[in-house]
Amino acid sequence: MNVPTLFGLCGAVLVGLGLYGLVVSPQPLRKILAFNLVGSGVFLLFGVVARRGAALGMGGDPVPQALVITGIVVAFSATALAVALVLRLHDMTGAATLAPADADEPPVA
Amino acid sequence: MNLALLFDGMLVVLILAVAVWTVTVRDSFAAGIGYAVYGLLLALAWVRLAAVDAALTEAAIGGGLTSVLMIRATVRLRAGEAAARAATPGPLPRLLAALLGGSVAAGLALVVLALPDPAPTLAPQVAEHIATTGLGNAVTAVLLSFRAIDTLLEAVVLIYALIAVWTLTPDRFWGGRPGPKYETDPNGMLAYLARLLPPIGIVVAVYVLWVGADLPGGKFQAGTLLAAMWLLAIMAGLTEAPPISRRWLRGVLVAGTVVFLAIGFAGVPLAGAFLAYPEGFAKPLIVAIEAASMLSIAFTLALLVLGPPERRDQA
Amino acid sequence: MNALPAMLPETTTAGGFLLVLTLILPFVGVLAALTLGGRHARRVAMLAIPLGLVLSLAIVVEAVQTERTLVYLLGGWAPPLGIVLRADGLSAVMLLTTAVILLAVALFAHADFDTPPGTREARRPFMFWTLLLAMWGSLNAVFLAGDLFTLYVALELLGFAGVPLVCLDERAETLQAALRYLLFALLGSVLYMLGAVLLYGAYGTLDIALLAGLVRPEPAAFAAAALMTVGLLAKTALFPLHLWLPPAHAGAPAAASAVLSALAVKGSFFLVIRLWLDVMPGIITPAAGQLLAAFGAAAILVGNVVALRQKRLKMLIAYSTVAQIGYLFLMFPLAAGLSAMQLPNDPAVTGGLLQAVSHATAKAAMFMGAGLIYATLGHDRIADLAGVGRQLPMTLLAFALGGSALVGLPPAGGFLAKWLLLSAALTTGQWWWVVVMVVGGLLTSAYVFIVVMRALVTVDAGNTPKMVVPRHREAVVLALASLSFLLGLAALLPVDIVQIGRPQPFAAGLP
Amino acid sequence: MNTTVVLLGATVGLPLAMLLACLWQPLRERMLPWLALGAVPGLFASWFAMRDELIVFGNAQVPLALAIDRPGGVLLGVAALLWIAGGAYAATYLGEKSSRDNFVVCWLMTLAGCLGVFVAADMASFYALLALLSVGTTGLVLSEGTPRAYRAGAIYIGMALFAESLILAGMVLTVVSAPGNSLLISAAPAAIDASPWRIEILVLLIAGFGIKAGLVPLHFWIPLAHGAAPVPASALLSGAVVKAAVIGLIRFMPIESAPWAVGATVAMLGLLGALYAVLVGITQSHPKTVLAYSSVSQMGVIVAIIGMGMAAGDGSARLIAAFYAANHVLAKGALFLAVGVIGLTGARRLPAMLLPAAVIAVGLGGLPLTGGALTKEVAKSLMGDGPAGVLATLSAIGTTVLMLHFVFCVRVTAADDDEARAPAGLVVPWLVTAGASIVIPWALYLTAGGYSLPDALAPKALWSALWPIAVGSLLAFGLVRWGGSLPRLPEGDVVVALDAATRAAGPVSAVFGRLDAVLRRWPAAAMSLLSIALLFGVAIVAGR
Amino acid sequence: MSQLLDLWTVLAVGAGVFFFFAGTVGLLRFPDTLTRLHALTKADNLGLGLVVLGLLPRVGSPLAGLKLICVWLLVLLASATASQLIARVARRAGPPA
Repeated sequence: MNVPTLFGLCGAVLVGLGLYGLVVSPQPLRKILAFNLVGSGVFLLFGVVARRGAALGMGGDPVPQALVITGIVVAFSATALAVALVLRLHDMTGAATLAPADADEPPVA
Repeated sequence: MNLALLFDGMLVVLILAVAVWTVTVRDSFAAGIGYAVYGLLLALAWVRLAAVDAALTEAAIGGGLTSVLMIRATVRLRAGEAAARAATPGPLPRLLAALLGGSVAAGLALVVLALPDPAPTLAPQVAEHIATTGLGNAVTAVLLSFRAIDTLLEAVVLIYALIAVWTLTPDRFWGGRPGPKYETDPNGMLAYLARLLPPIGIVVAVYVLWVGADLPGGKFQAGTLLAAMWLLAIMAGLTEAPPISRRWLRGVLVAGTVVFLAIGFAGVPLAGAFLAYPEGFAKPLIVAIEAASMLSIAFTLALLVLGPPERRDQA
Repeated sequence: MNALPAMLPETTTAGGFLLVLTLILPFVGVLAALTLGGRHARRVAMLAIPLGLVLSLAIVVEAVQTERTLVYLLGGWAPPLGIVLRADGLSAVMLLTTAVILLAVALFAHADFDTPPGTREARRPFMFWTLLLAMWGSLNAVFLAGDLFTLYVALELLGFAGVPLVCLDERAETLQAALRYLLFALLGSVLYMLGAVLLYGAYGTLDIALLAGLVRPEPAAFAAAALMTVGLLAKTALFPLHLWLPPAHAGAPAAASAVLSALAVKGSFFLVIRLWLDVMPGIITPAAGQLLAAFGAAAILVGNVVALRQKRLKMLIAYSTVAQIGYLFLMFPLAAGLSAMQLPNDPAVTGGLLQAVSHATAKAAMFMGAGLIYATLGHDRIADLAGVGRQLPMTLLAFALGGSALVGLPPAGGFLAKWLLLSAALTTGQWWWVVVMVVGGLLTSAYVFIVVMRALVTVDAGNTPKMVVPRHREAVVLALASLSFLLGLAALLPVDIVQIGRPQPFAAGLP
Repeated sequence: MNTTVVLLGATVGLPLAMLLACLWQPLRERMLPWLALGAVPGLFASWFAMRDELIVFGNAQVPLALAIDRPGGVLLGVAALLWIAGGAYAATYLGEKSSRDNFVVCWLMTLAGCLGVFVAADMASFYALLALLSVGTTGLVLSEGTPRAYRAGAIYIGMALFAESLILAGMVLTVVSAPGNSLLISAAPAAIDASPWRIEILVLLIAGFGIKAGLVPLHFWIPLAHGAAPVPASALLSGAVVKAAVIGLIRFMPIESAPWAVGATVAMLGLLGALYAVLVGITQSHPKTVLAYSSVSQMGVIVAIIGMGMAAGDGSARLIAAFYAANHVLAKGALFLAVGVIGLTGARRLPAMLLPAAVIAVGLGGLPLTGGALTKEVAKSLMGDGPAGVLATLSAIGTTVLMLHFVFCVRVTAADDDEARAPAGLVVPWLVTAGASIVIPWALYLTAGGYSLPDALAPKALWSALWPIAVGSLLAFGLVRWGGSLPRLPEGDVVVALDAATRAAGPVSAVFGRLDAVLRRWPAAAMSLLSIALLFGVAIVAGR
Repeated sequence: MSQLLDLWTVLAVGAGVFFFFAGTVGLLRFPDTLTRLHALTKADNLGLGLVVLGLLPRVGSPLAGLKLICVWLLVLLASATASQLIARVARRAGPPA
């Protein structure tokens, strides 16, 4: 049980936790938060993979670390868009829920 | 060595505890705060995994800007909180969801344990070719030379996100200024901080950018710092967010990507391939790209946090 | 350390630079549109899209001539360190389809999204043209990138371009539809990335060609295959993961829903093809193939039946998309079956891709037609479509041609696809997919028949159309529909474009 | 050689060209009088085109080819003649009806499909023309625009597409098992024999063509469609269009080497169907529906002839079936046109119009010296004296009863104003068709069949044709007196079951609707995503 | 000399940790926001200062030492401002619910 494996398990648990949050929490904001948890769990796995691939004096394999940085910025952009959407929906309807008003009368063009 | 393992173990337990609290707490505002703490703890974990670049990014973007977004949003949505919470699914679906999440986590854990022991790595290949980029920091070399297209697409992602956020503008406010109008007591505490901190922030940001070539750092981290400083000044009411229809603002937003593309295409005649750097000129070109990108990223991130325009442009 | 196979390192082929231009052109378009702003956005789009069509045609010609996959090493670095742009037969066909459909949508939407004379820049038109270029850029990236993580970023680009298109009209239900689409797509892409990290952890590279050689049956590969597949299914809205598609595609403006339904869905479907046929042929078991196609069959059944229940035309077409997406996934067990029998799997692959292209062109035409009907009548209730036959004859003909292409009547592309898939199903003895295809065809013909009949009802000339639609817009819709109707003649082509660069399964020493 | 290329090409090409011309509005309005012209190249092709000459249009991958063999030539000739007469008839019948444009477009589609099917030599173009035929026919059935027409059209397109799916599956199986995956129809019978899925292909093709031919119990769409279509259209539907299934069976079925059981079942199905159709036909009152049931009955006999051929392994069944079908094309076409003509003639001229109609009608039952008698005579050699022969004579008697019942029904529909005269534009094409239905079977009998005049006129042959007519007429008069007591069956008899099924489909589709609504709620969708991920994991791990 | 520095580090860091512990106890035990703010800012900042001073000798170059002190000063600045703002919000919102 070395350091990378420990953080690997931590990443796996974070992913499971985030997925639980994504499925269960009704408010969209909490879902966005849960999505960020899952994202950070996956990036932690990238970090673990990088750490396991450490060689030639580098702290870890630089390629997954580069992917993590790109991933974090993508996740942030997604969060920003999602939050903007939730706020706009809240301003428009006074409530930000995902359940459609009534499932049978969906929107029209 | 098991002392370090003990510390890591405590850190992991702390991270998981904060994460569980963030998911299960009833009040969304508390969850936002919880996520900020979680982000900073995660930055510690990245340091323990010897990925300081990632730690910087996680602390700046994950812990910092994302938490700002979440806290601002949860405050604005506090009114509908109780109603929304009523729609929480009953115990059975929650149990089922926990079961599903748990089994995915267990599967992942098994796979992580079963990863091949001599872990395959590209570190030797990077070490072998890093000389051509003239950079000391391997991660920046990967980001800007070996996998340059990822970083180019990364900058484009930010612009797409900004376009998408601006699409949500109400028609009457198009061309207006993003975010609400912040008025605070001009000689209050926040204004004082907003006058004192930005200069330091800018110096640190430029330092982080410059050092990124050889030591952990880089344009994303520097850009985030600049964005934070600008947001602080805006929230303290010292300056105002620019109207989105200004031509100069659009120019700054696309500057980083344009420079990146220009240098990339310049590589075709000079270095034989798109996104290749001519012999010996790699480092100055990369630093030029990083500088231009830092500005664009700073403006884009700040505007993403401020959201779509919410008021007309009383110039 | 498992030595990376000493495959001969790929080198940039002759037409390689075309790939770079095709990838970068839309992004430059987006940047130009954003900076110039206002009225120029449409001009940039109208300039870039034809140019892109020329580029994709050049790629197809180059691929057909050299009969080899076009490759471009970015930055001069070969994988696993660098990233490669690849365009084999599959990508070339999809690039061309994307360019053709976008040209048609641009011509169709030219009048709809026009900056009003008074204002310097209006939100709706400016954003539509920028997002159209953005969608195009992301699709080109999906079809060209050779690295799984670059494909992840391309998928995110696709999501960021698609979501605002859904809520371009800023009504409460479209905003909600966009939010559901974004959140579910994010859930999908995070699972995809999870699979990617496991692959990197086990094999040290994310390049598709290298992975194909390295992947062995072990836990990391199993988990990666399952997670990435399901992540992509969420983004492709295969039944039962289709919660976001109907409101999103029906709520968006006509031109936008045409692009979303025809192209956005195909991006992630294309990645499933890459994953199942290029990266993981050894890992994917026949049981997994049957499971995937079973979801496809469920999609066909439920999607079509619920489409028959819809009262609005755009909702009907959206549910028809849900059903047709199911149809696309029937090719996987057939391809696996053929490979298992040591036969070349090109009937299934060519049939599947042809079904995708035929659906893309037909669905784009139908959505644009629905848009014209909505503009003319002021509503799109199927029950009172009377008079459309007289006021919009070309649109109704386009709708009928598109519908018959979906049903699979000759000489439509759908027919050729059905013929190839049927022959694959029957040679591999999987007869139950034949039953699914037949039932799917009948159900599809049911709602196409209902809509065309309702529209053909002649009504007294009393009702004046809300807006007279100019002829050239109908002509564009009819041109696209007849293209999908005549796609079956592609069988006459000397070379089977889709098979260019596809590894022959038994040649690659399939375990 | 090039005359054949030109003629066969024009047979399909001219109607398609006229169809494309209809895209342009002014041309579409003036197309009606030219409808008859569409079938002329088909007629010349049947006379002058070289038999069994393969003309390939496509390339190596997809050899789109046209060819004409002896049965195809016979059917093409009579069908083209009926199309010309029908075209002329339709020109005056439609006049300035509002739905003229739709009618013209659908007429040309059906014309191109119908004649094309007779000359198609490869499966791809055969299936394409069959589909074009179905779509065009649906348009013709719907052209009246009444709710009855909608129901008939909906049922027609549903059954047609279902039949074509079966035929497509059968064809794909044949191509897959053919050497070198050749698409040529001429290679089909051999490929079917050699194929490992021989029985499946036979079942699929017979079921598919059976539905198109109106084999009982899947015949219910014929009375609905032919009843609802306008007169010229139903003349062509009942006459020429239904024969597409006949040419399909003739060309695809390996008659020489088919297993006995398959042939026998087909024959029994055909003959029993023929009897059933007659029994239901006499309960109908609408003249066009009666004729439609007669078509079902006659098609049953034709399919039975092919069935008996397969049972006996006798290749001549192809030509006999084609000859029988050719006679039916002209006779049935003439009778349908007669319905239109009689509907417009007053009491004074009624006998003059009714007489030829009655002669042709009874001729169908086998009246000596008419085409019907000749066909029955030729068919007797195949039917033999066993149960098939008995059933064949019974169906002849039944047909006579049905035809006389038709004459009585159509007499009722005559115009009230005594002086009314049907316009020449209707009467002339009708009379031409009537004349042809007498002359052409004789011509074919003497030339194609190779029989001599005395065989036909031999007293024994005359008597064996006469007594079923006599018995039939006696029964018909009995029917007129006690007909009232017969139960009134709804049109399309078996279709009542279909209506019940559609009513039951309502709640089932509601269940699907609710399932879709439940699955589209967020928790359900997210959980199904995760469970599908686990399912795939298990499938990939366990399925090794 | 190195023992003296080691002793200094252990003492200073130990004191720092004690003040952190005191701050945390204050956070948990104190009744309302204002008093909690009081505990947090005072105790934790002092604790951090002591830890920084304790670590100064162990740091390699004087530049790194300077960075440590900068970190402390920035935390001081940030926590001072933050606590004032939270205090104003707490006072304006009235007694905690």
